[in-house]
Amino acid sequence: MKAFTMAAVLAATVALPSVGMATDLEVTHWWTSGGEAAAVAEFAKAFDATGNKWVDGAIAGSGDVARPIIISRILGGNPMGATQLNPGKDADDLIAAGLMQDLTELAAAEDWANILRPASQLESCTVDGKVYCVPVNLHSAQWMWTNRKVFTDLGMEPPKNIDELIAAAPKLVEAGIQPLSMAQGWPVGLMVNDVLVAQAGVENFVKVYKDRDLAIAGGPEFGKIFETLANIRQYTPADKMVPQWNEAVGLVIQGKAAANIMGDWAGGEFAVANMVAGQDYDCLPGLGVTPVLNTGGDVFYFPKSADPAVTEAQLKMASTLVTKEVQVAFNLKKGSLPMRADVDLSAANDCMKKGLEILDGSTAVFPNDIQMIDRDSLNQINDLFTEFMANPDMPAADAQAKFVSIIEAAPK
Amino acid sequence: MANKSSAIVPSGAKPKPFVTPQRFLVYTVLTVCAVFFLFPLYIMIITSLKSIQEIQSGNIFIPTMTPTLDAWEKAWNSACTGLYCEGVKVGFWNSIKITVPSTIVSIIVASLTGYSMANWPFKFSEVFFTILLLSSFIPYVVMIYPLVIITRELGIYSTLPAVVLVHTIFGLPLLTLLFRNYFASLPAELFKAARVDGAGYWQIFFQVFAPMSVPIFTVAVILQVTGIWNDFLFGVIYAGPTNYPMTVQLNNIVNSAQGGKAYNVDMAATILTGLVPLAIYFFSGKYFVRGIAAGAVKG
Amino acid sequence: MHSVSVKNLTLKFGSAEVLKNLNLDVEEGEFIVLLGPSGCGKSTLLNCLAGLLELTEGQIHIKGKNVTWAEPSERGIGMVFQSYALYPQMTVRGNMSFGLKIAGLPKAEIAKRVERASEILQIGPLLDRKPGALSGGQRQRVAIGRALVREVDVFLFDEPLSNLDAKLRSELRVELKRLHNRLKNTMIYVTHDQIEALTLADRIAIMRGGIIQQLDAPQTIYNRPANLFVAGFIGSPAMNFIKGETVDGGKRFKFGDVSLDLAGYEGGAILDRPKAILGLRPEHLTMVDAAIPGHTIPAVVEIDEPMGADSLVWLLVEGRQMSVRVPVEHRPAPGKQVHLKVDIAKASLFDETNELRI
Amino acid sequence: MDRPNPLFRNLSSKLASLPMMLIVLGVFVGGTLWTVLFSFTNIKILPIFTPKQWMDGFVGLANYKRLFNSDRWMSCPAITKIGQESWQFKCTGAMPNMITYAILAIIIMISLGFLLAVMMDQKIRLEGMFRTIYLYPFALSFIVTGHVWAWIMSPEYGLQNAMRQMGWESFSFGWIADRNMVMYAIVIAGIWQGTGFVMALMLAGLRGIDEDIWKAAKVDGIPAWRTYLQIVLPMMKAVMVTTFVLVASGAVRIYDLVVALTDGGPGISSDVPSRYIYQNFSANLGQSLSASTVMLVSMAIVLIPWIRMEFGKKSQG
Repeated sequence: MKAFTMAAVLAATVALPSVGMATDLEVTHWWTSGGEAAAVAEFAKAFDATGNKWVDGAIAGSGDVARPIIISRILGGNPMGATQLNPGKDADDLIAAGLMQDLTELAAAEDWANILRPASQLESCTVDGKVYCVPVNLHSAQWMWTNRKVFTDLGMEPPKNIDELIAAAPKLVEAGIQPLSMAQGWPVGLMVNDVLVAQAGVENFVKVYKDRDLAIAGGPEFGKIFETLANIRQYTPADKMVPQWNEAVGLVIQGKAAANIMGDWAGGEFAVANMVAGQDYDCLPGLGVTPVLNTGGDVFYFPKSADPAVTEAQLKMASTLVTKEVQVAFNLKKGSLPMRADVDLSAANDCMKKGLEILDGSTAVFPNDIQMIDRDSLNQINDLFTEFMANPDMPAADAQAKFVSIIEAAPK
Repeated sequence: MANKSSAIVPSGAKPKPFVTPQRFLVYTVLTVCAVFFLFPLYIMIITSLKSIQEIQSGNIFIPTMTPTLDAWEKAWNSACTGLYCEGVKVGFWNSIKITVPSTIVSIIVASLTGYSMANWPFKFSEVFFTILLLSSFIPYVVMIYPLVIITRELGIYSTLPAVVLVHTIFGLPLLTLLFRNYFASLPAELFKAARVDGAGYWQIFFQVFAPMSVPIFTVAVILQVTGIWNDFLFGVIYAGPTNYPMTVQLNNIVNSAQGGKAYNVDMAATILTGLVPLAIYFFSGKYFVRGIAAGAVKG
Repeated sequence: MHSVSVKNLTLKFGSAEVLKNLNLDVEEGEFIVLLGPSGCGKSTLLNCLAGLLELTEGQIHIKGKNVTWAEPSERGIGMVFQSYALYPQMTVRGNMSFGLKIAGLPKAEIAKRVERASEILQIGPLLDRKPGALSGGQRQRVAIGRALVREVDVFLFDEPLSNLDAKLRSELRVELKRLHNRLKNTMIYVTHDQIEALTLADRIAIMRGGIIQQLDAPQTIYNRPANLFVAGFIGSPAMNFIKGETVDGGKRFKFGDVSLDLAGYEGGAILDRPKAILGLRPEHLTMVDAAIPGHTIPAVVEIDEPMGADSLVWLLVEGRQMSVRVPVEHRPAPGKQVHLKVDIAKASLFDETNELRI
Repeated sequence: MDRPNPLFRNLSSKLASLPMMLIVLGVFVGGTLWTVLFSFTNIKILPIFTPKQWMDGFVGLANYKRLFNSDRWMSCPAITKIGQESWQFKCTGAMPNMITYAILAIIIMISLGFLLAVMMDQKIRLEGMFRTIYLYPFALSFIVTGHVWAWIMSPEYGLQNAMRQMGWESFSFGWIADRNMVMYAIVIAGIWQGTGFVMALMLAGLRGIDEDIWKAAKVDGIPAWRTYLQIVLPMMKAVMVTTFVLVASGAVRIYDLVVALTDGGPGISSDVPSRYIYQNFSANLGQSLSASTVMLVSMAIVLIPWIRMEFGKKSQG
C-alpha cells in the first residue's frame, strides 16, 4: 500500500506541475462523435471557467475498449481526475475497494436528492447510503428515427410506429432505400430490447429483466415478439450493416435509409446535420407503439486522489456538472434530457420535449438495463440478439429459449 | 563476413538470355501478386485525395480527377479526437518517445538473452527458453492487470519506463528466438578463439559478435519499431496520459465519426500514422531479408 | 615435469560418455598428434585441454599447474582452428593483438610481438588487411600468428589444415614442422589425416570411442599396431587382414588350405588360438612366381593401380581381396596366378576375441 | 584447485539473463498462474490477487462449465441429413473459427510465401521493388489492415459495388457479410498483411542454400520445381520452424484484425478466442481467465513436446 500511495503522489506531482489555484483534471470518456464532442466541450468550458483545467482524455470505442483502460489506471495508482463509467453494477467493485471519491457531503450540501430527478439515477450512484458519482443526463434508448423526406418523396405518409414502417418496407426496398439502417454490435441488442419493451409493455419487460420472471420471458407474448423480430431481420441483412451507430444514423440523415432505432443521443447527430425535428425527421419514443422510455444516463465518477488539490477540483467539477446552465447547454448538444427539472428548456427541440412529457408522466418510465441486471448477463443477451438478427437460420423459438436460460442464470 | 553476404545473391536457376515461357510465368505471377498487395494502399491513397462528396457518390476504385490534400491537412492538423481538434500530430513526438527507448531496451535485453542461450547455456536455460517460446502464444490481454500491479509496485506505473518495460516483455520471446538462432549460427570456433584470447562474456559480445551482427540487429529494430509504433493498448494503459502515442488519436479519429464518416481523413490519418514504419520498410527492406538470412535460417 | 598432463579425464554429455577415464602425459617440446576417425573424441579432448569444455571428472595440468578449472586464457595455451576463426571485422593486426589487448599488455609490447610473429610467418604485408581479403593459406597463417603472439608454452591445433587444398596443405605441413623445430614449444595437434600425423608427430595418440588406443612414435604405431583398430586405421592402402587360426603350439598360422610358418614373428607368445587374424601391410608382401611352402599365399591378380613410383596390385585370395605394393615394372597381367611371399617379421598377429596384438 | 561453485559458472551469462528470467518467472509464469488460479473464482470486473480473495471467490469449475456451454465459444451440433446414415459435425464459435483461421493462414501464408520467394530467387529484375511491395503491409497495424479491407470487401461500398457500377451487374463478393464465408474474408486480409514477411523469411532461407545443390540437381536432370520441393525445402527446416512459430503465434492470438474487419459479425459468426477473452475482460474476468487458460493449455499440449524436440537437442555446442 505504501508503494501505492507513493506512486499516486508521484504521479500526482508529475501530472500537476503547478500546485496552486488552478488544477488540471484529466477526464476520460468515450464521447467522440460529433454531437458528443460538442456536448463535452460545454462541460470543459464550464469547468475551465472555475479556474481549473479540463484535460480531455477521450478514448473512442465505447466501453469495451475504454473500461479496461480506466480500471487499469485506477488500479495502477495514477487515476484520472474524473471518468465516465456506466452507473450501476460496473463500478461497484471499484467502490467496494475504496478507490472512488465519496461525494456524499457535496450531494447533501447541494441537495441533489431533491433537485435531480428521477430518483433512480442518484440511487444508482448511491452505495450503502453514500454517493459516489454524479449523474449528468438522462438517456433513453427507445427511439425510432425516420427521415420524412424519404417517405414524402415516394408519396408515402411517414410512419408513426414500427409496425407502419414494416408495412412500408417492401415499397422502400423497391425504391432502393433501406427500410431500417443498422450498426453492428450493441445497436442490434438495443433494437431488440426496444422492440421487446414496446410490444410487451414496461411491466412485463421489467418483470423479466429485474424480477427474472421466466414465465413471461418464455411465454407466448414474448414468443410472438421474437417472431416479429425474425420478420424484421430480412431488412437488416449483414451486408447492409455498418460498423458504428452514428454511421447508421448517418444513413437516415442522408436519406439512404428510411429509419433507425437508436437512443436519444442520435438526436445530436441530426442537430449537427442542421435537421429540424418534426419537420425534416421524426423521433418516435417507444418506437411509436407505446410511449415508454428508460432512464439510463451518463454519470461521472471521481477516483480517489491523495492530493487534496485534486480532491477539491473533483468536487468543484461534480458541482459544476449539475448546475442549471451547464445542464441545459450540455444536454441540448447531447440530445439527452437534463437531470434537473428546474431549468429553462425553451430551446429544446421537439424530441426532447416529447421525452420530457413522458418523463413527467413517469408510469412509462423504467430503469436502464444495467440497473436491473449485471453487465456480464447483458453481454450474453447482446451476443444472443446480434446472433439472432444476423442468422436467418436461427428459429425464433431457439432464441427465446436461450434468452430464458441467460435470464435464469443471471445473478440476482 | 564476406562469404556470408555473398550468399545473399540469388541462388536459383541461372537466367536465360531470352524471354522464355517460364520467365513470363514468373513475372506474371509476381505482378498479379504485386497488384493484390498494392491494392489496399492504392485505395487508401486515392481515397485520401478525394473530397467527401466524391467518396459518397463515386466508385472507390476510380481515382479522383480533382485531387486535394485537404484530408491530409485535416488529419495531421485539425481532425477532432474528442474535445481537441489537433489531428494526429500531437501524438507524434510521444510515439517517438515511446518507440525509441522501448526498441533499444527490448533489443538489448533480447540480444543478451539470445546470446546467453546460444553461447553460454546454464542450468535450466533451456527450460526458460521453452517457457519463453510458449509465452509468444499467450493472449496479451490477460497480462494487462498483472502488469498494472507489477509496474505499480515498481513505482513506474503510468510513466515511460512502464511502457518500455511492457514492450520489452512482449518483444522478448520472438526477439530471443531470432537472436539465439543467429548467434548459434555463427561459427563455434570463433567463440572458442575469442575465449582462448581471454575474452569474457561481455568482451565477446561487444567486440566480436556485435560487430558481426548488424543484419540481425537491423531485423530486430525493424520488427520492434513496427510493433511498438503500431501499438495502441499498451501505450494508452501504461504510458500515462501525458505520453499517449499517435495511435490513440488515430483510434479516436477512425473509431468515431463526427457527422458522417470522413473516410478521406481516416485514410490520410492512417497513412500518416503508419508513415514511420512504412518508411523503414521502404528503405531497409533489403537489409531485412539479409538480416533474416543471417538470423533465422540456421539454428 | 610434464608439459601437459591429463589425469583420469571423463567427459559426459548427458548420459553419453564422450571421453572415458583418459590419461595422457605430454613432454616438454613434444609434438603430439591426436588421430582418429570423426567422433572419436580427439577434438573434444583438445577442447577440454583448452578449457572450452568443462570436465565431468579428472584433472588437467599444464606445466605442473592444475588448470582443470582455469579459464582458457589462463592456461598458457594458444589455439588454431580448422576454420581459422578469424574475427572478420578486425584487421590481421587487430586479430593478432586482440588477446594481448584484453590481457592489458602495453602497446609497445603488443607491437613487438605482432612484428615478430608476422616475421616468422611472413605475413608482414598482410597486417592491415581484413580476413575477407586473404586466401585460405594466408588466413591460416594469421590464425597461427594469433596463437604465436601469446608466447605460450603449449599450442593446440584443431585440424588446422583440413580446409586447405592438397598442395597448400603439404606446404603448410612442412612449415609447421619448421616452426616446431624453431620454437620448440609443446604442440598438440588434432587431425584425421594420417599423413599429417606420421610426418609431424613425435608421438601419435590414436583414439576411438573416447579412449586412447595407442600412444607411440609413428614408426611403432605403423609397424606394431597395438590392436586391430589401430592396424586398420593407420596405413594407406590399409593393412590386409586374414582370418584363421594358430596351430602347432603357435608355430603356424592356418587359413583355408594355406598354412604359414610363424617363425621370426616379433611379438608375444603366440600359443594355439582358434581365432586369430594375420595382418599384412601391402608393402610387406612380395609377388613371386613359384610357391614356397609355409611362406607364400597363392593368389590371382584382379586389377592393378599404377601410382607413379610403384603400383598397387589387387588380388583374390580364397575369395577375399588383398593388396600388394610392387615396383611399377613388375605389374602383372590380370588373371595371372601368382604367389605372395610373406615377411613374417613385419607382420602383425591379432587375437580375434580381444582384437589385441599378440 | 577445486571445482568452482556451479552457481558462479557463466556468471555473466546468468546476470545478463536475469531480466529475462525475472520476466519469465514474474510475468509469464506469474501471470499465467494468476490466470489459471483465478479462473476458478467469480472475479468479475475488478481484478483480485490475494489468496483470501481467491478463497472467498472460489467457484470451482463454474467458469469452465459456462465456457463450454457457450455457443459463442464453441458449439458442435451434429447434423443428420435425411436419408443419410452419416452424421456431420459443423462446429461454430470462437475456438473453431480460430482453428480454421490458423490452419488456413499457416498453410496459405507459408506456401504462397514460399512460392513468391522461389520466384524472387530467379534472378529477376526489379527484385527490390517487388520485395518492398510484398513487405510493406507488415508495417501497417492490424487495425489499419482491418479497416481498409472492411471497406474493400464491403458489399455496399467496395469491390462488389464498384464492379456493378462498371457494368458487371451479376458480380457478387459479399464474404464479409456471409456468416459461412466471413472467416475466409478474414484469412484474405491476414494473408495480405503477413505473407510478405513469410516471403522474406523464405527468401532468406533460399539464399542460405549451398550453390552446389543446384549444380548437383542440374547434373542429375531433376526439374527445378522438384529440386525446390524435394531437396531445397527439406534443407530449410530451421527457417520453416521460425516461420511457423511466428505465423502460428500470430494466428492463435488473432484479435485486432477481426475487430477492425468484422467485429465478430455477422452476428457472432467470426468471433475468435482473443475477442471473447477481451470482451469478457471488462464484464466477467473469470470467463476471460478460464478462456485463456483453455487456450494456453491446448497450446501447451501441442507445443511443448515439439519445442523440446526442436530446440532441446542443441544444448551442446
